[in-house]
Amino acid sequence: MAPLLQIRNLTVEFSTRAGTLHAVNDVSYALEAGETLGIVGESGSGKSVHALAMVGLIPTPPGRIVSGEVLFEGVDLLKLPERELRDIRGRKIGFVFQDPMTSLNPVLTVGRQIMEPLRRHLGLSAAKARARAIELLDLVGIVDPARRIDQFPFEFSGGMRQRVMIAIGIACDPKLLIADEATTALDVTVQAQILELVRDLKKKIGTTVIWITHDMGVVAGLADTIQVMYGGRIMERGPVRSVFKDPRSAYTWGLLRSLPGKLTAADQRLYQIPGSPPNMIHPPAGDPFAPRNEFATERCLREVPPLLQVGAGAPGHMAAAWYDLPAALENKGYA
Amino acid sequence: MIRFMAGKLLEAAIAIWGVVTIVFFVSRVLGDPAVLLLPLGATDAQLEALRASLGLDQPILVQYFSSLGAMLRGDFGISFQHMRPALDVVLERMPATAILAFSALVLGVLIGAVAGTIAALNRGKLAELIVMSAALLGQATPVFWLGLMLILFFSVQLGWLPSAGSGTWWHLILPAITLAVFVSASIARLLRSSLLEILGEDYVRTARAKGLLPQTIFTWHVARNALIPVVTMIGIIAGELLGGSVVTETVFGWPGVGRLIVQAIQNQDFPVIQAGVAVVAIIFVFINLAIDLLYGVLDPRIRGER
Amino acid sequence: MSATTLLKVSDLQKTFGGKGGLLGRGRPEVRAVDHVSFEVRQGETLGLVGESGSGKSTTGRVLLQLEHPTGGEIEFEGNRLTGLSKSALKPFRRKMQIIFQDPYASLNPRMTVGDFVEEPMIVHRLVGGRAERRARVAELFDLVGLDPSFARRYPHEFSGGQRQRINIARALALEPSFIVADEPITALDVSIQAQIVNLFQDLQERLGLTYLFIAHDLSMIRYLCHRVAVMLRGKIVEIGPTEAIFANPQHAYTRALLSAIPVPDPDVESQRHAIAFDYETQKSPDGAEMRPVGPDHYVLA
Amino acid sequence: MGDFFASLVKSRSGLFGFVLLTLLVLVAIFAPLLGLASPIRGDLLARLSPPTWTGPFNPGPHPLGTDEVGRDVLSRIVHGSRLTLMIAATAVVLGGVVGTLLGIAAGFYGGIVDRVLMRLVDIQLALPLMLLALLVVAALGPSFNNLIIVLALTSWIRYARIIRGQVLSLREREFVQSAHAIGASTVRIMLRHILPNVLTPALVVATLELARIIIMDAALSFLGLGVQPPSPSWGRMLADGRVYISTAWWIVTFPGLTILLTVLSVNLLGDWLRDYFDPKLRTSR
Amino acid sequence: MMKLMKSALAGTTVLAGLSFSLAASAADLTIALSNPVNTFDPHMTASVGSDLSVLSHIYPSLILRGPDLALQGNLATEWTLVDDTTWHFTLREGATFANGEALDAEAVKWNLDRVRDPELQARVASWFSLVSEVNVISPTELEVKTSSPYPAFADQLSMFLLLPPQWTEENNPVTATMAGGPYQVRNIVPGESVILEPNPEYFGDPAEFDTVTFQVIPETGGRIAALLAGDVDLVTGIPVTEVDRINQSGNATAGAVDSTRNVMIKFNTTVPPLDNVTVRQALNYAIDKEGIAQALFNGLAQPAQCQVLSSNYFGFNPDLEPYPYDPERAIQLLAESGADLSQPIVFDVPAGVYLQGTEVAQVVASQLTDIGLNIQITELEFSVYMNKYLQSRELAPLSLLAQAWPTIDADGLLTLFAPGNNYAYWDDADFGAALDEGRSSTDPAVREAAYKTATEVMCEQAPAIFLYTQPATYAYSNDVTWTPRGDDWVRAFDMHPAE
Repeated sequence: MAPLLQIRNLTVEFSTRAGTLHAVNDVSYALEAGETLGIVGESGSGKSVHALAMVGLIPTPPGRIVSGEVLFEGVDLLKLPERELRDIRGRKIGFVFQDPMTSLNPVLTVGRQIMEPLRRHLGLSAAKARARAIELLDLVGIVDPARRIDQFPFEFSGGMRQRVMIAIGIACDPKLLIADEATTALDVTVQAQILELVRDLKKKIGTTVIWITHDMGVVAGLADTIQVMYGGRIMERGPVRSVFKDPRSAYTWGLLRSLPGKLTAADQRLYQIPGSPPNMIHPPAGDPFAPRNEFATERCLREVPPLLQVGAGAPGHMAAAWYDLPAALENKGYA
Repeated sequence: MIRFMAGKLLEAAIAIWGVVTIVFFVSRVLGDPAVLLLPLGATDAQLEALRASLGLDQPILVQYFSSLGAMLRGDFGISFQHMRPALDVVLERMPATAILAFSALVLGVLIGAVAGTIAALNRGKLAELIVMSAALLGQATPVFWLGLMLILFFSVQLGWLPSAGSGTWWHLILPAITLAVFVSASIARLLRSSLLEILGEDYVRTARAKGLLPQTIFTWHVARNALIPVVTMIGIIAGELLGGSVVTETVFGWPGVGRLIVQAIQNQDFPVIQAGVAVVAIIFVFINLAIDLLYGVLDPRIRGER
Repeated sequence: MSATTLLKVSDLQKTFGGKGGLLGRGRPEVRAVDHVSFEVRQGETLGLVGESGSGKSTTGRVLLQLEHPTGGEIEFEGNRLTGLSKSALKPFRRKMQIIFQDPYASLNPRMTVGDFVEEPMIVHRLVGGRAERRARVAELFDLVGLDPSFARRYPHEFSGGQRQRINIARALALEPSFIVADEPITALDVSIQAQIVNLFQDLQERLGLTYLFIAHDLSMIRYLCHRVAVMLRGKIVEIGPTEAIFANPQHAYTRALLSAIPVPDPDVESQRHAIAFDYETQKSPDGAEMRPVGPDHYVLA
Repeated sequence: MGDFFASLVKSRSGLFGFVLLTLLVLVAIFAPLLGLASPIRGDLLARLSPPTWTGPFNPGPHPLGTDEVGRDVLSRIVHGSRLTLMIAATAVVLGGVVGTLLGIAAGFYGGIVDRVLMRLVDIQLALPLMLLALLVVAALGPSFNNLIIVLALTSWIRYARIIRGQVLSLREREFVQSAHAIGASTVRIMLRHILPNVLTPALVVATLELARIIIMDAALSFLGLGVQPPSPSWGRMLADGRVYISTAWWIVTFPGLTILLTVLSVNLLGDWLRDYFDPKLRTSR
Repeated sequence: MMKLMKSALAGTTVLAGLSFSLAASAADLTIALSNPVNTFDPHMTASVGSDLSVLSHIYPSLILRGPDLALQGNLATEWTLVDDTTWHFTLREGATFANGEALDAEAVKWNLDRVRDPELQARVASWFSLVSEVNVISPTELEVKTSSPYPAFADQLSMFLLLPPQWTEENNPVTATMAGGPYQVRNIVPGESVILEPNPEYFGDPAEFDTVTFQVIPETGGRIAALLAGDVDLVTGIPVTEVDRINQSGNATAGAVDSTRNVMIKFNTTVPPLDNVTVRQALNYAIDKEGIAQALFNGLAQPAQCQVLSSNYFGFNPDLEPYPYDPERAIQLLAESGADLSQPIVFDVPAGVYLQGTEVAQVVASQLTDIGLNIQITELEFSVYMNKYLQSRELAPLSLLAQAWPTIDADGLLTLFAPGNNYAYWDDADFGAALDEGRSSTDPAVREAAYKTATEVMCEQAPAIFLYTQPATYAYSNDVTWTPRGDDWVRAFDMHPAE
């Protein structure tokens, strides 16, 4: 069976005053139906941009899709006219964005905002859409939905707003739900509740999910597959357990290692990745992480490594590295 | 809500008091109307007698407080020039001003809204350049020049429209267009930048991610929010049109309050200056009060804060 | 660890809004800091955690007199700070500094970073001449791991991590003994956070600094802090040694907070169940007081 | 600075405005060296001569014709640029300084200072600008200085409102808090931290105000309250020439075009400046 | 509050009357005014160009001044000077106001008493301050006594309009009208227009137009455009350059006649350097009056003959010659004068009041600069100027001023220069003596001789630069005929529909 989503060689650029910003470089991956993909990366890694680009949500100009294919249910979204793309957005692909404060229209009731895709895509009558919206609010755990449906976003707390965003995202039972930093702006306790809700919903409605975040911990509990991005490229990708236990990209390893674990004693220093994230207007020539990578080889600085299956790893565990991380770690004396 | 309104009314009262006070003292510096009211050759004794009869021989503070008290009762005194209550003189000119201001505002806002929308939705394209250049031209054209050109073209050359006066609806067209050009230019520029700002908001992206139709997005998510600063602007423009269309009124012989006040300034007709400016200020303040309330309709957040 | 008290806070209160003047809009009163008492000991790092709106940042600001407390007292090295005039406060400003969350908003975009770091020395007429001050700026840059030649540049040329280093350099310019770090790593890229945390620790070791480290999640706190105070709706609900808090959380909210931390380990995560906390049903009763539950460990009950 | 010009060159309209305005300023500065006829003294016999190039009848060397007292229109426009730009610039600076300082004070101190300022703004808004200008000119008497005062008076609130808003948000910005934390004096905070950061928005307002004030000068001249004759300002030329609009079109057309071009260029530059400084349009890092 | 509502309602009804119709027919006349009618009480305004012109259609006067500037009877059929201080008037029989109220000697007396009543503070009271007694002899005969000889009394009466006494007691003449003249009010749009229709009860010749509209168009360009567009039939006060253009248009006739308004640069002789007669003479030599009249006014202005009177005034001195244009002489005189000329000399110019005034001022300033003076023009509001002139008494050394005396009699204009007069800013005993002599008699020959002396002194002593007589410019459409006149009256009953 063909994957639900297949991305091939997606490259996205932005024109800025300082020059061309290479946001996404030659990204390819596939997503099976029912899978939950966690994409991890820091700001500027291209994780959000590529997701927005594939359904035509980046502003053009200044954005520009240079090349690539995005096959969704076998259809190349990048070749679809905007009119047809509109029928997919919100219907087959739902979105949840980072900041529920700014992502909801402040002057419309939340009910109206949930009902909009229902009426547009499913052609529901106002009454039916309303009934469904109340159901959805209930589903995402909002108490007293029949009353709250007529309230405005400012009358909701941050966590409640994000629940509303999720209700909008899943309103039309999409095949794919893309959540872009959906819990970043929330408090940890609220984040935990939202994550719980998403896990719950996945069980109930079985949607395929792309969960974009910068927090390794969030992905650990939620995703089947993790994909680590850096400098507009995929650095590593694979089943969650395999990647966490046996990272093959120095970046993934560094990230995991720099987090304060249970074992790090207070008198010990955290591992720190040296340097700063790359300037994507003038990206490094080879592996984007190479300048900060203590294990980098000559080749890393010159040539972009391909994303390849890791020899000894689990099936589907791939990394882009010219170096062999386990060996390098041993050499450098890291346990 | 009641508290909010009470606060707003108090602010309005302060604004009106400030306007009246400033105008009172500034106009008293102008000089003495007696020399203008009497014919050539009047003697000093005659001038003195007239001054006394107008109450201008009193110390200025006495005049101020007595006229302030009278104003509170709606009495602005008898016009020196018109010989009847200044308020009457002003109010009978008000409809002409109101109808001109209203027409210009409606016309200007309509044109400006269309132009600003076209410009914002065609960012970087020829259409934006044309619309925005036109708006700039509109703002860069002195009103009297535009008015005279319109008269020369439509009245003298073509003979289509009357050149002066306010007798019929036809008379309204040219002065309304003259004022509307400036209004629409301001509105177009503001709306464009406001729209561009809103177009970059996250919730517009959300709306697009929902697959909504462009017209739905524009109407409910973009325009609705972009309107808020435009409404403020309309309030300010309404104020300017009410008292500030002096030049247009002069060119077209339109019998508005603006020109009445200018003439009152020229003739040092203090009661009319006072009444005219107070009426304009009161209307302005109330328009803006209405706009504050309209905000609540447009923006539920503000409603929530009250 | 020395047990000398550096800073003592008693019954601190800060409320916002509430009073409606003649023309002021009456807004409901918000008790951002609600009768809070704690102390910070010489050389330690005290962690202050809580969700947004819990009053933790306000507490930090009030400590530095950036906001005037509504009530209560603050004693620094035995001196009362509350109620002091701006000029009387100035000597204490040298000893207490603050580092903010947002590395973009915390630098003046119209000042070279060198000038920015130098400014406190000018304000306090610390180092004699301009050349000396410049030399000190270079030293500070070195200290926080920045190339001193960057001093002539403007903030927009720096990345988030570098900016936070600049902020630290500025805070250190006055050789303070106490630093409030208000979520200093929250806005940084993940790969940078460890750099800054390490820097904090290095500086503490080298300069004997005392920190109040404000954060909204507990993961870094555990690593960095000697003691932790948990804030909820303006009140401290639990305070104690880090290990005691983590090993034996007493307050329901602390437990919820601990359970909510995402752990970068799929095995742990898949087992985990976040403990829910509902303020309305689980809030502390009105007359609640801090009660000891272990050595140096108190909980609001 | 390099980035500034690079970006300016890229924006065609911004560059157009910049070049045109620079040219105007240069013309204004070097006006006396251009060897033109006197802008003040006219040749009565050559009164209302049409521009040289419009026909064979024009005897004098008047490329843009002469005005109602026989003065060279080109020379008056060129010399008028000095007065016009000087008036506009002075009024813009005066209004800008006052408005900016008041805006800073209101935004920084808040409370009663802010409320007083906002009420002042209300009062000024409720008082139609033209009438205020008229009253003040009539009361103070017309002079170059008073004209500038009036124009500045109509201008300050635009700065004050915008700057106040800026300061309200700046005040909460962390570098300002940080300045408090090091014990910097209020004056220092305002001058070193607040002021430099509101100069940009003030500059943007200033460009728009410059254009507005040039137009306002024309309107005041129309009501007989502009620059004192025989000194030329564009607005004054336009207003004085309006009676001849159909018999001697060149008297109004050329100063009118000059105003148009100036306002256009200032506006284009202002729009570009706004875009240039708009953080949303700027790429971070 | 009630009043407020009522006024607002009145305004709305005016608006409701707006309609999309442009009526114009041959028998409809529209006259452009530059200022609106402010009050309808003829005793409360001295403004001939707007208020009194309009009101003269509604209210009769004893005497009218015809387009030839000669006096003619209206209600009075005859008037004689019985002795130096007694006037006798014979009135028409059976004249009435539209409400039937009698227009007889009683009514005239009532009007003269009303205007002199100090309670009323009538604005035109000063015209009649010499009137001491008004006696009704019979309904058609009236006698007026003056406290001293008042030769211009008949002329002054031509500006005195008569209200219906009884109606006035019951109504407010400020806003309401009751016709006694050829027309009555049909409609008033405040600040914009007054529309009149014939008064069927008028005692004189019946009105020739079905409607007469006085339309206010303040802007000169607008007035000309309105004429060319056919919206109005008569405009006055247009710049001379427009005269040819309008004539060429074929739709209208334009031209100019000498007005009664004489333009001068008035000196404040109480301040240096103008307290020096040599300087004053030098300034008169420095100005090219002929050149200004030719170049700025296309020859339509008459250069002044070294006096403030124009030839249409009684007392005009035809023997005086203007100071020739001789800048050399002027420079020489300035040098001889010994005056300190180092300070700038302020030159006040009332804005927008006089025909092409700003232009004239600039030329004058330029020519004075040519003889080495430092002239600083200040344009100011007329009201501000008048306050400097009469209230604060700080008249600038030079000011552009044009004065006219409605009775077209030397006495009026010259008295404004009399010693002790608050308008004078000049003190010359010989001049004063000559004026006193003129005023002491009603004998034209005696008066003429006195004014000859006075104007000679004035020319010699030069309290002003005598410039020119302002042309009264006009243009009227081909639909009407009109006899141009030099004073400010604009009256429909001077006009006729064209054949």
